[in-house]
Amino acid sequence: MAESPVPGTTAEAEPGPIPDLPRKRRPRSRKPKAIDGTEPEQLLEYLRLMLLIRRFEERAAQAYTQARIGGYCHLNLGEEATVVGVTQAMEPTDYLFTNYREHGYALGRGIDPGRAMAELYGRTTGVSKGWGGSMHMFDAQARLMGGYGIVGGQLPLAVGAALAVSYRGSAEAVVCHMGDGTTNIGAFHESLNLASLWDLPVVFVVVNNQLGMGTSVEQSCAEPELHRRAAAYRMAGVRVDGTDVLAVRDAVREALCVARREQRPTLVEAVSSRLRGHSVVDPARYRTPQEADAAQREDPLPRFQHRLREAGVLDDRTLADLQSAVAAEVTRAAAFAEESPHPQVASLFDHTYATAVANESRRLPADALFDVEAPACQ
Amino acid sequence: MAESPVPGTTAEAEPGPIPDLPRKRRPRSRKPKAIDGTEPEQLLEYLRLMLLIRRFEERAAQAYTQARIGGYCHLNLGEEATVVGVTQAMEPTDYLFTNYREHGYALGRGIDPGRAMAELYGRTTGVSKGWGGSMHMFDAQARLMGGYGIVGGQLPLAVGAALAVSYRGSAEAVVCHMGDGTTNIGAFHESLNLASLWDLPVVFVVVNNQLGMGTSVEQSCAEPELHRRAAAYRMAGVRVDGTDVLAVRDAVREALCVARREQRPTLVEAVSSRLRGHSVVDPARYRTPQEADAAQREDPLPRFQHRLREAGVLDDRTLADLQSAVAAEVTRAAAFAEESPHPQVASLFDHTYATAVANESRRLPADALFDVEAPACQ
Amino acid sequence: MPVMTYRQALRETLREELQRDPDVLLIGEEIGAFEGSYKITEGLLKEFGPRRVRDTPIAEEGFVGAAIGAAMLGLRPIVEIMTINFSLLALDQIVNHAAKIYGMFGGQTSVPLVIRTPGGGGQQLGATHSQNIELYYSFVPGLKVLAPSTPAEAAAMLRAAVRDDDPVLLLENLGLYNSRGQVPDTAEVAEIGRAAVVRPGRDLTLIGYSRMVSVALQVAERFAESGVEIEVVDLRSLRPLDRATLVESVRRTGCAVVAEDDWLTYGIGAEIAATIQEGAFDHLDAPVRRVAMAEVPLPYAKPLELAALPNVTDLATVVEQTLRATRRVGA
Amino acid sequence: MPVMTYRQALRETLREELQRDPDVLLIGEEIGAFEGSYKITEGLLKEFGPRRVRDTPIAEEGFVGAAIGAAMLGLRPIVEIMTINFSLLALDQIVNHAAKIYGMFGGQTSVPLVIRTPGGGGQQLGATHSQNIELYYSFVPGLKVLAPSTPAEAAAMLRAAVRDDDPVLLLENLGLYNSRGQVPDTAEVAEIGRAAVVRPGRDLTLIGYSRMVSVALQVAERFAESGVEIEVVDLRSLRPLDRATLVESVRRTGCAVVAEDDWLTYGIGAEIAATIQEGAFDHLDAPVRRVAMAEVPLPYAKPLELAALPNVTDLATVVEQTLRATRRVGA
Ligand SMILES: Cc1ncc(C[n+]2csc(CCOP(=O)(O)OP(=O)(O)O)c2C)c(N)n1
Ligand SMILES: Cc1ncc(C[n+]2csc(CCOP(=O)(O)OP(=O)(O)O)c2C)c(N)n1
Ligand SMILES: [Mg+2]
Ligand SMILES: [Mg+2]
Repeated sequence: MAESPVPGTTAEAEPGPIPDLPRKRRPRSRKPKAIDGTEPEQLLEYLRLMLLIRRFEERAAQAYTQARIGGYCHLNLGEEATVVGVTQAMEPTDYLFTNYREHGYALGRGIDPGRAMAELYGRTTGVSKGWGGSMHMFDAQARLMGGYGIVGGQLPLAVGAALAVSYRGSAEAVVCHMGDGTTNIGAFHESLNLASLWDLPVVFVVVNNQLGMGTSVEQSCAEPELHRRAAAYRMAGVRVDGTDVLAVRDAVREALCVARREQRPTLVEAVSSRLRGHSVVDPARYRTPQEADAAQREDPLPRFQHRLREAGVLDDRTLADLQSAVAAEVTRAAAFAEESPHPQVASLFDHTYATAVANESRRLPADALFDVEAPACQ
Repeated sequence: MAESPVPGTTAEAEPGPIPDLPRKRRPRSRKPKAIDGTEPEQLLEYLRLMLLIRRFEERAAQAYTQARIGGYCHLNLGEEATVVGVTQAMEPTDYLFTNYREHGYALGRGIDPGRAMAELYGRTTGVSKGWGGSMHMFDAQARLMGGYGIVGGQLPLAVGAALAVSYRGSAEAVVCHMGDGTTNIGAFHESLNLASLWDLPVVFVVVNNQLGMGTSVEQSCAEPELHRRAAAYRMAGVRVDGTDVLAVRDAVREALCVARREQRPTLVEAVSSRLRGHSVVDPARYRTPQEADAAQREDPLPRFQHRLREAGVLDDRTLADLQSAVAAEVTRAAAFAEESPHPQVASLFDHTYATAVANESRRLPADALFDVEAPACQ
Repeated sequence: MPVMTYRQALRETLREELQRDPDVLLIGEEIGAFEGSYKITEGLLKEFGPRRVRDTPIAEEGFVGAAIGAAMLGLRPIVEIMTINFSLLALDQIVNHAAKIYGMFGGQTSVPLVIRTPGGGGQQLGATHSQNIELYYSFVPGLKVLAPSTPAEAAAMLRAAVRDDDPVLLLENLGLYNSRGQVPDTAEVAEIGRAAVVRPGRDLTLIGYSRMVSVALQVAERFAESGVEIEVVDLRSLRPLDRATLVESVRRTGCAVVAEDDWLTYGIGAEIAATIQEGAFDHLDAPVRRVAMAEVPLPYAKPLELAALPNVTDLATVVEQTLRATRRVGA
Repeated sequence: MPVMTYRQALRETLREELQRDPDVLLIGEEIGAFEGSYKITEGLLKEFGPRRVRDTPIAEEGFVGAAIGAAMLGLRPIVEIMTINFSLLALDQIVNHAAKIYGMFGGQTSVPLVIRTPGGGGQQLGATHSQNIELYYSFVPGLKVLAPSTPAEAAAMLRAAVRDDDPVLLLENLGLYNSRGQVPDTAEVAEIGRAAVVRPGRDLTLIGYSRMVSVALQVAERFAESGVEIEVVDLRSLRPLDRATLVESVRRTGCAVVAEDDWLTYGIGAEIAATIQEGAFDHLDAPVRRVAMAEVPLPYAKPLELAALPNVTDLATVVEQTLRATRRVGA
């Protein structure tokens, strides 16, 4: 994996054709074709996952508006191709560290949408038992090593996971997802330096959605072609079109190969657009209508559908089936979340420490340090 | 100012001839020549400063061993050419931020050696009134904006000073000195990004002495050609021979020009060798005798003397005069330090706050919160 | 005396300070185009332009440090750190640099810097985004820490902070931004280092700061109905700490309860209790009790969060128990 | 029972733990070729090689975070942070990550990590290199904080820390590295969360941790000459804090003094005093006093440094005053 051959040639500089959803049904005669060697079933599975994420996120937004979800809620809308490309490039034994914008990654790792939604609802059946919420999904089995809310916080952790893999000499690899704005924080620098210096099997995936919250990548990164930052660590860096699920998958797959085979890290930058505000509550007024329109034109879903139709892999019927299937799945997920129990207050002190020791504090706000009525501390 | 034209061509890769101090007196007939347009007086002044720093540091080491100086004590031995090149490229109105290895920079900025030595001795006549010690010299008039002991801590500060200059539109510039190991810490990344993004008049000078404490630059920097790290911020980066005072001066002068004229930052890497341990107490056992010898061969003082002799600028007599002058100056400095008063305990609370406010704590360790004998708090 | 929110009071004061002093500038993440994560800086970029209202990359250490450096050259930056949780990334710059530069260099340069940042839990933001770590700043000589509890205090303290030549941390609170109150239009400048008795009483001293002052006032109100007169002290300045006002109050009332939003062990209240037992030892009729957050990484789920955070009922319970311990209300 | 220094006790224990458990590895700046800034890891690189003893770049946040991530996958890293002052740069990783990961994810993954770091002043290292900020860790639920005061404790606590599944901060002290003491060769494992009465007495309880325990013992010795029996309690575990042992002691002695090396206001001693006044209220004959560092950025100059740091005389003075306040020694 080398630097992208023609630096500056970027996905957003060369926007693809604006795919109108074809109104007319295509002749059904065409035989479905593989695209770039990916079989139709696989392609449809990618589409299904992208639709599932889309639908899940829309439902999450709705539930948030209805105050069924608290805290902050950041969605992957517009990033579905990247999410699916990244997660489908990984082996089940690989580890994934993400940030707070991770619902899609959980689904992409095969986590049941019900458990993901239940986490948003703060229920005991949630992936993090209701302790994490939207920003902090974790699933040991799926090797989803956590969504993290501190920008950049997951990078050193991912480096450490890769260090553990390297220490043990096992064949796993680590993927670490972050946003474009995250490349400006110190942890990015320290982590990439360590990963390269120590020859660790980790792939850094930067989702360049061109915005922090409201600050553009040009306003925050002195080098806005983020893949180039890898050079400061003699690390390979590549840029791909983040709205192209196959391109993302291929780049990440290749990087994972390099990680496993050569024990070398790679920085993969996937360029896409955020369809809505930074989080559900953000009306994104800082965007001009033109910018908002441009983002809509980058929507990966119609693009991919168009491509699948062109290849004869998708027709209206199949799409409708997929859509109703994911709709049902999300409805089921929401119902599951809704019906799941809230954690008991008695469990408040269950997860402060893994190893119990003497004198741990288990005091509620009105509790005295010692028994009030009969002061005796033994 | 662009990237160094042939990356990889470095001072240490092409060691110059090992300059033996010539034993025979050269024919006195040769007329002193300017070198690269620098007049003889100026050249001799550079030599004088380098000799002064050498002598000062040797004296500091001695005083430290005699427990006249406490804390840590880091010397500029081997870095004299860089120190003089950097400081002599600056205008008096420019600001200089350094790290804990800054005695030479203080002298280079024209601070009286007595006041510098008195700081090491912790006396009230010291540049920082005895409050800073070896690592924390500051002089408002000389615009020496501080030695800082936290690795990387000075970088954001220097960026801020440059921001203030830019905010006011004045013609000053800022120089920020650091070591090679410092390029691995988060503050380096955040600071260079800010400086480039905000078009600030600041020059980052990395003194690459090829070691942190005992860790080599290759063991700590995934990209050990440190000037290349500037590219991650679309910033110009250059590498110069840090044992060549004129090369350093020219590179920094040029970078300061760019800072003033174009309001653009530059990273200047000056490669040299540390002649002794990391600090006075460090016997540097991690170095092989070969490595230690190699460092001695990089000593900038004999090199520069040789060059000046070649140009007819320096003869034995002049050198002897210079040496005895700086020796006298350092002796005077030590005597001044020795005779200067220690701070009074009564001054302990003088510098906690610049603006006095109610209820500041001025309590010595055994003081009660309230008057013990007659408890009354009003 | 206009009535406005805490948010508005901060915003208006920022605007006034920007107008008043050309050396004042605002620095922070998303304070410009985005108008602030909590909209404190709404409209200010438009009014003052990017020179005075400077958006930064996500680089807490870098931009806080840059503000310190700019302050060393005489600017008076007001930095916003989006929430106090993220300030940990800038802690080295604040503790090892801003707080040290004046003393370490023998008083040669001051750092006239203001850091505004909100604490607060209760918004289901989870363990890393709900902390109250003002302790980290209050502990450090060289810093000043102010914690306004009302819109009027927010304005007056921000003004004081900007005019002070030392680094001042202004602790705001997510839970107070929408709270309303009268703000005098006389541009009051708060006195740093002074606590205030915000409600007089003779039966018990209830001490809080920031959001907990309003909780304390509610509790006092409740007890007043049954004739118990609780004195409420607002600490206002966490550093310097006004011990005299505290102790003077407890010497009169004979007992005290501390209300704080941070964790109990080693929290702010520990110093308050320690101070009172030393300064009012002979006057205390009952131990000083503290009401604080349960010592857990704050869970996301609402019922757990509610259980962990101190509320009016908790405070009332402890006040009741304390009064009973003094035998001033029947057991 | 070999006699060895605190430094040797740490080094030997590191060696044993590396031998015992292949998942243990050391990570830190200059711990390999340089053998540690304070030579704790001398010889270990040679013995165990760079896989087990890993030198890092200067990147506290990065390598501490990496150790956390490695611990999540089951390694048991022991990280050295050169001095506690530099830990501020890693604080976000420690407080927002190491301390939160177990709870925030509902108990799915633990972080079996040890962070070793020395505090301590008194070496003329100046304001930024002489701080005692164990408070920053002791305050945080999810962390455990141990402060050994002797070579034997250093060994036993390090062992306990390595075997514990939670992130443990082991607070060492520059001033103790050369101190000597007997270390049992039975590989004791300390109990986390327990204080200890290290010298029994009936007249006053003197409480300290780390370096101040030895200062306290000297003071106790001195008073013993005049027949005053001082009980010395070593806190040992700053989190969890063993309140019962403290309070039980003070209920017997009736008065207490706290000795700490950090700043007074909001320092560790505040919680100790607050705890005692709550738990031994009816037994206290005098207020709990604290002896602590003067609240200044610590100056370099020796006379100023000496004046700012608490010493035996300071502690003896306050003990004397406290005894007098209880009327147990004549006024
Ligand atoms: C250290 C830190 N600073 C600030 C924030 C507030 N914050 C949350 S998300 C965000 C923007 C992140 O932008 P980017 O990395 O591009 O990721 P995106 O949200 O676009 O996926 C900010 C500033 C934070 N969570 N952590
Ligand atoms: C944040 C921080 N970490 C560690 C240290 C300890 N330390 C002091 S100097 C030094 C090495 C610095 O190396 P370099 O940047 O190359 O500068 P040099 O000393 O070679 O001039 C280290 C690790 C420190 N002072 N600050
Ligand atoms: Mg983004
Ligand atoms: Mg170096």
